[in-house]
Amino acid sequence: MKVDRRSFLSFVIGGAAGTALSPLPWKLMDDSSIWSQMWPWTPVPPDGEVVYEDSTCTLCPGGCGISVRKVDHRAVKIEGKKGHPVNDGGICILGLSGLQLLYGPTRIKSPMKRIGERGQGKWQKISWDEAMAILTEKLSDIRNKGEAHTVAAIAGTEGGTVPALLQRFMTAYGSPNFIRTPSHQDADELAVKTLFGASGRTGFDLENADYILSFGSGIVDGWGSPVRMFRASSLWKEKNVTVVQVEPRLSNSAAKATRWIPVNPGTEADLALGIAAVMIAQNMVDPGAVAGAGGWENQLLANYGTKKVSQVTGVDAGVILELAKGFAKANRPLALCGRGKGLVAESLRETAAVYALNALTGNINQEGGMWAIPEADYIRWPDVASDELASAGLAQPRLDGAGTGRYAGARHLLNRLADAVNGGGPYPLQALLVAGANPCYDLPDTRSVRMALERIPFIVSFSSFNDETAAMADLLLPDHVYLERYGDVPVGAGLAQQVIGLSKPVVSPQFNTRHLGETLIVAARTMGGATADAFPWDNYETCLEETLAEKWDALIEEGIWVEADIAPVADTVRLAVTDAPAVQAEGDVNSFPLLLIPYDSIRLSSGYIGDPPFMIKTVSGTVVKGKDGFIEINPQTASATGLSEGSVATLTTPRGEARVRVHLFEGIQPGVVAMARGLGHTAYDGYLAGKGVNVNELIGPVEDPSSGHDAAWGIRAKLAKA
Amino acid sequence: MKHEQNHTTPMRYGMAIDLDKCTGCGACMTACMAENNVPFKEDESDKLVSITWMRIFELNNGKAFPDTDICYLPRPCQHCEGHGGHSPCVSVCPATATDYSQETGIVSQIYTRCFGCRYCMGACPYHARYFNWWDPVWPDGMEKYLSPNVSVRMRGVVEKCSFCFHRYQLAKNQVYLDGERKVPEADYQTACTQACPAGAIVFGDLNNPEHQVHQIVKPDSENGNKSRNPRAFRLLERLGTNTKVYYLSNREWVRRAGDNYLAHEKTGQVSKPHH
Amino acid sequence: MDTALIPKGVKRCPMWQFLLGLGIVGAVLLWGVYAMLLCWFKGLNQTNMNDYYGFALWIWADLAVIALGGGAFFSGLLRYIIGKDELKHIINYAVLIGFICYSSALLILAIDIGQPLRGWFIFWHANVHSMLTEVAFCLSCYFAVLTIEYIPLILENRQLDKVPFFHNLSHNMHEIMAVFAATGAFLSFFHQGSLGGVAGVLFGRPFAFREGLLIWPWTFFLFTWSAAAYGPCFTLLITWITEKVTRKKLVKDNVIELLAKISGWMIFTYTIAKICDTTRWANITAPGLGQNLADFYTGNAFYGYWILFAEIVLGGVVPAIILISAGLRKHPTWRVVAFFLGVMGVSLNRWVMVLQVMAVPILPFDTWALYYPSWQEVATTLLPVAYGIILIMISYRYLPIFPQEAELNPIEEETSTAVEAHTKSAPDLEPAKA
Amino acid sequence: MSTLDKKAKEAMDDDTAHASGGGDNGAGGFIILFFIIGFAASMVLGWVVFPKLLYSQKQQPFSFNHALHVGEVDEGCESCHFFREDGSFSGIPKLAQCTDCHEEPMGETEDEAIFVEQYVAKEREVPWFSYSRQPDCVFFSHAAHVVGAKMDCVACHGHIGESERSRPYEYNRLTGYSRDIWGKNIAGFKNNSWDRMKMDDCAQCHKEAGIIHTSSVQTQRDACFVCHK
Repeated sequence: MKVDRRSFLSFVIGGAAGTALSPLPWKLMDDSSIWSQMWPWTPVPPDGEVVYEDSTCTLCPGGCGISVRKVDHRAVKIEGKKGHPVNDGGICILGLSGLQLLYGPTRIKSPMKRIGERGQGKWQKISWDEAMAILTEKLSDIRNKGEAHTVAAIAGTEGGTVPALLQRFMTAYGSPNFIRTPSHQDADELAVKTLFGASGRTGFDLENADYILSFGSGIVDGWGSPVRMFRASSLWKEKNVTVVQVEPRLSNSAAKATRWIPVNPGTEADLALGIAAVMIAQNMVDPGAVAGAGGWENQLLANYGTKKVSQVTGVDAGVILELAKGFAKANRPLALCGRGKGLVAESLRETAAVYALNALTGNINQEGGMWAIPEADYIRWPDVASDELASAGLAQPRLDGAGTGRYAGARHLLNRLADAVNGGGPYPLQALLVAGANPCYDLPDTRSVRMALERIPFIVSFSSFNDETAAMADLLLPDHVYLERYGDVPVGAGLAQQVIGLSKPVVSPQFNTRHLGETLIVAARTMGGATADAFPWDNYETCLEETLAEKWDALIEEGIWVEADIAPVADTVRLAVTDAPAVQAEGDVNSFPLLLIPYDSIRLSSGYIGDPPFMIKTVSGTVVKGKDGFIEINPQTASATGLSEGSVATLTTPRGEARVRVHLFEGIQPGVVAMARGLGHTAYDGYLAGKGVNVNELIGPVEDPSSGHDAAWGIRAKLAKA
Repeated sequence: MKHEQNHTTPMRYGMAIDLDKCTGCGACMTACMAENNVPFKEDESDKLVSITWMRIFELNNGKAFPDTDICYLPRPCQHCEGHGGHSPCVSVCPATATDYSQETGIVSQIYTRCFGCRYCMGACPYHARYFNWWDPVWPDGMEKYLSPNVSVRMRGVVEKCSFCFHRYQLAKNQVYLDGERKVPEADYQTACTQACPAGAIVFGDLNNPEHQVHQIVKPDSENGNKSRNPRAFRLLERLGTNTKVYYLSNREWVRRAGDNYLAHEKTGQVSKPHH
Repeated sequence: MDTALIPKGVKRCPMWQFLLGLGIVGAVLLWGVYAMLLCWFKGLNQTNMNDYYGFALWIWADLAVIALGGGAFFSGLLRYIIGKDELKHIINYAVLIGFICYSSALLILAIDIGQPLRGWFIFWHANVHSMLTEVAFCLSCYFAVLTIEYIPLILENRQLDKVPFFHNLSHNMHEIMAVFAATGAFLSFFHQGSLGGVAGVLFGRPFAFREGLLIWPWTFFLFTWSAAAYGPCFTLLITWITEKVTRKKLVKDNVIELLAKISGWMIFTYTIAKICDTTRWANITAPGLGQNLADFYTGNAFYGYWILFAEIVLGGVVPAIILISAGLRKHPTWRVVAFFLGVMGVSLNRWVMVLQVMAVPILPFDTWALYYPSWQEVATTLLPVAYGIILIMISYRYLPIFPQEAELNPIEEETSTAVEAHTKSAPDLEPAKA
Repeated sequence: MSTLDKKAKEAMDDDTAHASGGGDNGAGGFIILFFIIGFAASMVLGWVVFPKLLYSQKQQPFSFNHALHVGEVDEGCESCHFFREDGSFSGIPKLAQCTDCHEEPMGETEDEAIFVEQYVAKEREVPWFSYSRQPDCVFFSHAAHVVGAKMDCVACHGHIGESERSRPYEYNRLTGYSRDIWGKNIAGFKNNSWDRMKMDDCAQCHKEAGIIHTSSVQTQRDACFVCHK
């Protein structure tokens, strides 16, 4: 049989016919489409039983209640907790992104020690035992040399048992250098102390106020407890409450306000005092408030005449009168201060001026007014019994100078640390512990901060994340993130009640991390002696339970504890302090004709927490494009510099220089350049690092003459086409 | 076997978004991304290739300093009804990968049916439809937070806001178990509505007078579902898209920015659409 | 080397020249194939398309080649149905060009969709309301028709023709070609129209949207009309280019002029219709939706009124006048200028109806979205061009595409065999008599 | 004239010869034979070999005796496959449910031993292969069918409750689907309602049960989102 061409052809045709009549081509066609519908590399989330677990968010000081949706053991979504007194079901963009922090690539997954050069990013995973040994040996060495005071600790906050344990550790160890990250809280505490003569903080009954005068407070940009502020803002809309926003830039808060008063940057205090002067001059003040403040009144009338204030602030005299009348005539007026999110303290002059406005209306400790209340005081541990080494160390002056001399009013001056370490301080630092803070990114003039850290021989970071400061550390002892641990969350943030929330472990720890409270207890006990004695608890949970005492059960049950009925720290305000000079922007007007001001955006996390991928995704293309960060300038400023939308420019300040792109915005004063905070990270992950410019690299601290707090609201700058 | 839905009036799920309350905080966008397994890339600054079912536009009044005003406008899928359910996008889809449900008024998108021709994207004047130009990739470990209620979309298909339809499906489960007839208003709320800290979004059945959204919008069924609320407007109402997302504002310039007007035309008073 | 395959009575370039040409064009083809594979395996992120530009260069290329390939159906209609017999001398080439255009369109579509493995859903899960469904069905059917029309031409290859089965098949297919021509014309009417409908039905896009007749927007008819009008222009332009490249006269002037004249009148009428349509749209449709003409042509860096002028005047009025007026039409240069302008005009029209539609902002607070293609898009768009050139090269070399070629280019040093072949093959090319 | 030309001429001559000779020399027969061989081979390939290649088998971690369990419990299937409080369906029981009874081995079968040693003792969930797992794009509401429409489990799952051993899990290598979804029969024929669980089967049952909706404007059937997510 000869298989010739035609036989072969016939075979092929037969085969084709047979194939067509078999399921092969059709099933393959169908299956390949089904394959494309379920590509093995496209994840399929496993199904399971859904449960909700409540906790408290600690990503910002706001203290919102959260409800975490879990599918079996996975946390899949964070939602606001309904009925919670702070946020009642609402939630902010950062709170929503929490799971990206929990499961994200920025986590430090295990204790590690540095093996390469500092900042090189070479680490070796070590066991917790080894890590604790390194820590305690190093600290014991320093202490045994009688140099306990040369160890400093930087904490993001002071509230709650964990920072308290750190503070206690420092005390028992023998160092006065527990330093809190600066914020508006510094100014607020100082103002309360100055005006009311007692320690405490302010609380604002925003929901019952009917006229809001905000001096740059980012009401909907993250000031205070953000979700509560959003809710208040909507409530004001419903009740037709007048909201006046005083700010050089049309921020979101300004846009939401009934009225936006563009003011020359840094002159908010002058405007506040100018308004106060009008109120006094026109006899629109609460008589009780000014009793015995005659000297202050006269000083005010003499120095803050409307015309002069108008000149300084750039606000029309007529507008100042209008504001004064509107504010004074309202039933329950309320004035707020603390720029943007309140990340930087403003000067005492400014805080006091705004609080004085409140006092003038007689709204102190009244419904819809400003309250001066004590911090929740539930951490009542026995005093630390200092041994000799500790007493010697504690007798040393603080490195940042807070609490003594010209800085007598200040409690923490982290802004002064860099200078102190770089040569200006009384002694060098041998070790630095950092918890819940990222000074290498957050502090103004980050370059000098970094330089200071380079001089410190031993740096320990307790951060859960690969942040800029962790990158400078020698030892990483990663803390759990809030969704993996217990923690008490005392909420300040402008709330007029005392509120304590409870964070609970929603999921089991994802990595080889350890609760910071636990780490501190273990460290203290390992070091033995008086240090160990100060930490009588077996573990952190016991400590927390004992500390919260009767509140513990309520917190476990409800997740929150509220004390609404609190006695104010004082009822009378001592009106004083106007003679301090205004805080000026650093730099020479001739070389730097423009003013650079940072601005806060709720979509850009600007504290210790870096923007998670969800959030950075929502950031407008006119704030970040690719790796480029933008500045906002008025088209007028732009045309004077020959710049147009999107063009690249070099922004120079006395502290640094950056390549930026230009976004033209009519909502900003000519001559002012605004840059968003929260960008320009060098650490974290590829979703955040390298995008935009860190404004702190361009701005340096400016000390408030009354307190030493960094009160820089901006810096002089110049802009050139690149 | 008969089906109970046959005897109930069809629902028209819709939204009212108060732009005077909206602060542009982005919580709705993020809640949506978290709820619906929306992927992200390293660089999302090019908004033309950034999947955001809910996107916030920034509007401005075009005036110079200091008379400038801005307004944020959250834009989910508008779930157009068009004329009789022929919304701009569904009628053009060649493979019936998207349809309009008369029962809920929701425009679906079936990712496994879609083969990525993108005609619907061209048809949608709101740019509410997004294409998966890339494979969705989560950094190692982060896929743990993905929700099983919403399918992860593969590369090469179009996706968009579904009014969190899976929440309706889940709520219906409960309704079956409880032996009720309709999903209660509170049991079916979209993720953005739930998250909005300003309470700017109200979601519900526009046909149901008991629902808050109906009370706010007061839709005029005689007049193409135009709102009777003088504060309300819809985006590009003149095109006849008959959307179910209503916006509210006291500011005339904002309401005017919601549609195209010839210079002489008054805001809100426009000729009827041509079809 | 391949002389046995070359049609009798004609002269072809030496093999090396042919291969060199193939090599050069083949390189472009391979570049395109590489880009195509990138798009398939890595996804459409290889393009510069985005969520505002869901349709871009590829869809334009699709629409353009289908419009230009319209020469096949319209010439077929004229030749077989209307009975313009002279056109038989160019119909082969028209069919070949049509075949190339349509196969290219299908290939581009296969690259353009995000899920090529599910492409068949368009047939299996068809949505009858969608213009694209109509396009897919008619396009595929018409491509089948073009294939059927092209097959007899292949079978006329000297060697294939020797196989009696093929010879008879070819002969029989010629017999019924009128049926296919009619089917093709019918299908073309619909898919050309549907392609117009693709833009016209977009009632969310005032720039594209048109009212119309029953379910069909005016663009439906304009697209069909313009394809019929400009398709022959393209056939004639390619014929002219082929003549220039081969340095031979391939089709007699009377044939060219006839088709040119018909095309001219079609363009003329189309342009009038287009002007009416544009006027109505600019004055009634768009303003009814709150938009001015200026909204569509100002405020961006690229799309200005010039594009309207270029499309309607340069690409419509001018070629129409040239081709209508006998004097200009008979002038070889003017004629080619008209072909060129016509091809440009219809391509521009398709560009406008795809890319400008995407570019124009609709939301009052939105901005123009401009786009430029990535190299992968350009390469994959050039891929069918290269493929078309190769197919023309091969077809021209081995198939008797131009019935008048031998007559117009007698081979001087004829051998006796050649003469024999010539005389024998000439009648063979007359299907009607064969 | 080239060689090629000559060959072609020969071929043509051949053709003529065959044509004139008809089927006498048997060539036509061969042609048909080859056609049949090709046809038959491809049919075998398509109908027999292909399904074998397409589907793969996996054994369950151990065999489960449904019949035995149904006998032991009070509420039939729902004893173990129940609705959760939120209306969702629990599906295959979790280990915790099993250990309510199986803390210690019950009975002496090898499977029981595997279960207790490998899973109960180690607190590992049993990695069952689900025969009827729908793909991820499907939202299937057990509540709507079992509670709403009062359907029987058997309608979709067949008589699995009577099975004494777990049959091997068969899945499609290309798609990863369980074979039960596309159906046992490669041609797609089915005799029982539970033989296949594709979308068309859902649609068919909906149609037969008279619950055809016309809620989808485009398809005049149930809206896509009824069953898709």
